Amino acid sequence: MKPLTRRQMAWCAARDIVEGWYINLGIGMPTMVSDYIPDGREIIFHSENGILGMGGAPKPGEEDPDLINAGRGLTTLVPGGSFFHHNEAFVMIRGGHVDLSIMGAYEVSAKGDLANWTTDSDTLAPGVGGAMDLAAGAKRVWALMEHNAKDGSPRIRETCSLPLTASGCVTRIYTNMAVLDITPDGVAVREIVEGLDLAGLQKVTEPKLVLASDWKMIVAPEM
Amino acid sequence: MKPLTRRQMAWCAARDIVEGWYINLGIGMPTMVSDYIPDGREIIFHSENGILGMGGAPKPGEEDPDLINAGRGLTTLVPGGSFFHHNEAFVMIRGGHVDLSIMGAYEVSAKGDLANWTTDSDTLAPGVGGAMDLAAGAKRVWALMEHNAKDGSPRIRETCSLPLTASGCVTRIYTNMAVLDITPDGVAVREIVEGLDLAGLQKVTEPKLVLASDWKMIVAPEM
Amino acid sequence: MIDKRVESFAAALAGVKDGDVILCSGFGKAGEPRALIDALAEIDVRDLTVVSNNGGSGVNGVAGLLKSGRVRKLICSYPRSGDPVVFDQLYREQKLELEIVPQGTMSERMRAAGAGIGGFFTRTGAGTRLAEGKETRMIDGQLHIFEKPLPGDFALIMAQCADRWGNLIYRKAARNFNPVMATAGKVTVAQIAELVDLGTLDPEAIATPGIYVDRLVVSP
Amino acid sequence: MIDKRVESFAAALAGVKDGDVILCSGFGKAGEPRALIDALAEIDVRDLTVVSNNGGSGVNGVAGLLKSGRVRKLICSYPRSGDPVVFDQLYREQKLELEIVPQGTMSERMRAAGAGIGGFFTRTGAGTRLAEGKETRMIDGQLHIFEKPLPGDFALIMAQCADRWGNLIYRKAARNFNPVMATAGKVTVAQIAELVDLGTLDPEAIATPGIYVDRLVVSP
Repeated sequence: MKPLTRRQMAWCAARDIVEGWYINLGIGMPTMVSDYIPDGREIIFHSENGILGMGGAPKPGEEDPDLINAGRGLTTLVPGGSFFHHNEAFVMIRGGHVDLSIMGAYEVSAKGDLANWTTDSDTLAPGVGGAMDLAAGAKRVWALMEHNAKDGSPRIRETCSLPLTASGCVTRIYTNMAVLDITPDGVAVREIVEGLDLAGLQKVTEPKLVLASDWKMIVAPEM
Repeated sequence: MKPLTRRQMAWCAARDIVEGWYINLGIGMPTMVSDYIPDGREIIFHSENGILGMGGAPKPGEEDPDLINAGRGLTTLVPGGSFFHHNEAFVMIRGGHVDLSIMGAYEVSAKGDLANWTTDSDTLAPGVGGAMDLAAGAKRVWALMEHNAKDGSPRIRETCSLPLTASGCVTRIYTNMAVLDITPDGVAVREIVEGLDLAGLQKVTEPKLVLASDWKMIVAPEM
Repeated sequence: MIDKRVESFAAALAGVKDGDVILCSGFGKAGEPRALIDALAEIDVRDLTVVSNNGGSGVNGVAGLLKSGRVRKLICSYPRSGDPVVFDQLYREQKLELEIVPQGTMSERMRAAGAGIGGFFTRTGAGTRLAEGKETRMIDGQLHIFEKPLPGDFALIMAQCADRWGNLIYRKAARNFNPVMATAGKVTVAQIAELVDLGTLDPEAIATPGIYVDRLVVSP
Repeated sequence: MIDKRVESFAAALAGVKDGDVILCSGFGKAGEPRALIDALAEIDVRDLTVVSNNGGSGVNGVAGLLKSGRVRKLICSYPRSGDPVVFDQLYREQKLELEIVPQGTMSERMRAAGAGIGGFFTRTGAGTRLAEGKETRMIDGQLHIFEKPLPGDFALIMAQCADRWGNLIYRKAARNFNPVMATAGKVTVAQIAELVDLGTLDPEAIATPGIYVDRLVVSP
């Protein structure tokens, strides 16, 4: 079994985004999703600091310190984009206007509870940013994360052991081993990497998995 | 005793407006106040349909159906004016940013309660418009009204007999007989028309009046 | 390609059903999506609730919609404005339920719906007849009342310019209720005077970003 | 003649006193009123509460203000951003009280303060550690928590252009918290890059009408 690379995970999520969706990408791995939107599929990226229609990184010489994304990285605006204030950006999030939030996660529970803001692991102060607003407000939340923690313990848990970001918000999880849906009937495996079977995946996943009737093998390009 | 005309009442209120105030004028007699702002005193007029810096009526040929005031009358914008949406207009009102609201009134109580939205007198449906927002939200509320009802009964009452617009909001009343302040010590007469004395004014006013130490006679130009 | 334009008023209003709450923008005639409202009056639905600042004037627009008999309830701040012949008759004959809401509270309730707010406390209306039956709370020594969000199944709005993403620019005081209603409609339909190419609207001056807008119909 | 310009940072900050709540705008360096914040760090006041999205980076701006020892409490959504050397040290030494607020709730609480809202219910944070001790309510089957307004004694903001009435225009994503903080400050002070003649700003594109702005100080 060869787990997916981080870029392949982002590619998987990008592939499933529907044209016309307004999307907010979390800092870190989720940001990579924007690199893999299939050509010709129009998607509008939202940034909580007041941008709709965020584009890619600026060309050298075109950097503008007033045009940054939620991670303080330099960005651009595409034709059709708009600027507005922070409160309006969060009306879009909290009011359910953002179609999809893709966030990293420490843990996701079988019921879709999300824990992604603090590990309580050190003496540094935690920060929540817009994570709780996105988790509670976006129309749908996808988690993008390694299937297991560094010590091998499962990150898809019966219940989260870490402090919650929001309850029951995650509907889909993209990991380096599988794509899973949170359903009323349990955690359903939609896709699985080549060379891994349900039993193998179950071993590294706490809640009972079910196989979606239309499950398939992940076929991702090398990257 | 010669009571003030409606224009003279508006003149009295206009005279007392401080430069730099943001002001909302109610429909009807209060609108006339804008005609009498002393020359050179810069005042900014607010309209609850989304205008700051409202000017006077447009010149013939310059009417614009998209530039109307809260009474649906054609208006203009002065340099420095701005357009915004209805909710923002009411953030200004409800958030205490509008310095002064001048409204007509049916009754004002000794405590500054205002009744100006319905008389319950006929079978027509009442309408409140922005009156309750202005009464509860503006930094100060001045009432502009005839001192007595048509049947001669007082409109400045111990307690209002008509349904309230808001409690304790009015701080000053301009009538055709006097200018009065609502104070913790009672209703104080600041100004009084020529030929009327405190006893005379008291006869047509329900709450006990007190004379302000710096009271004076109203000297208004003929109009 | 994202293209929110629809070709007809029927398509613009597809999905309106009995009992829906319809937010109708406009303050007087400024910013009123007249053609959309007139088209709604032609659709065979009933028991609508209309949210509009007024009860209409004359016999078209909101007045025409009321006259069509499709409206069970009107939520507004000031029902009688201009020439309220239709409203007055329906009200007198008790054929129309009426909820009077202070103008700012009406706007704020729609904003709450659009912003995911479950309800809020306001001083406006506290201690008045319009607060009867409402939860009250003393906050910082001042009486407040609790107000609930006011979402619409449809929001019918009017803008001057749009691009195919639904970014909107208004004209002067015709902006009024349009931006807030745009956020509060489950389906937001904008009647627009002009469609312009994507990228031609000033990104700093777009008053309603397209995220709030579902359908555009051109009505010059 | 209305003229909100003041000639110095000292005049811009006149009246700041011990215990004041200071709203400091900016997201990263964009839209941060750096010169105003630096000037505040020079004023002899103490026990300030600072509301800012972050705890500052490096040693200037909000970081410099924290380092000055004038701040008792920081309210923010994400304290550690960029290079949080000052914040980290103060936090480790327990010399700074910290209140973490979700970014949207922080913004909405300031809007509530500016809009005269006594408090509101939101789903954000419900059922989490950040909701501990907060009033809860089930609304339409979803758990909400009650949040209070967050007003500032002073709001320090930054804009690109202003006229003497205090009408403001921002630049791109430097708009961020500026408009909402402008509404929430008892005294709102704008550091501006450029002052333009009254009447030259597009009335349709003014992002913060001057009614919210008390003082302007030019810092090119």
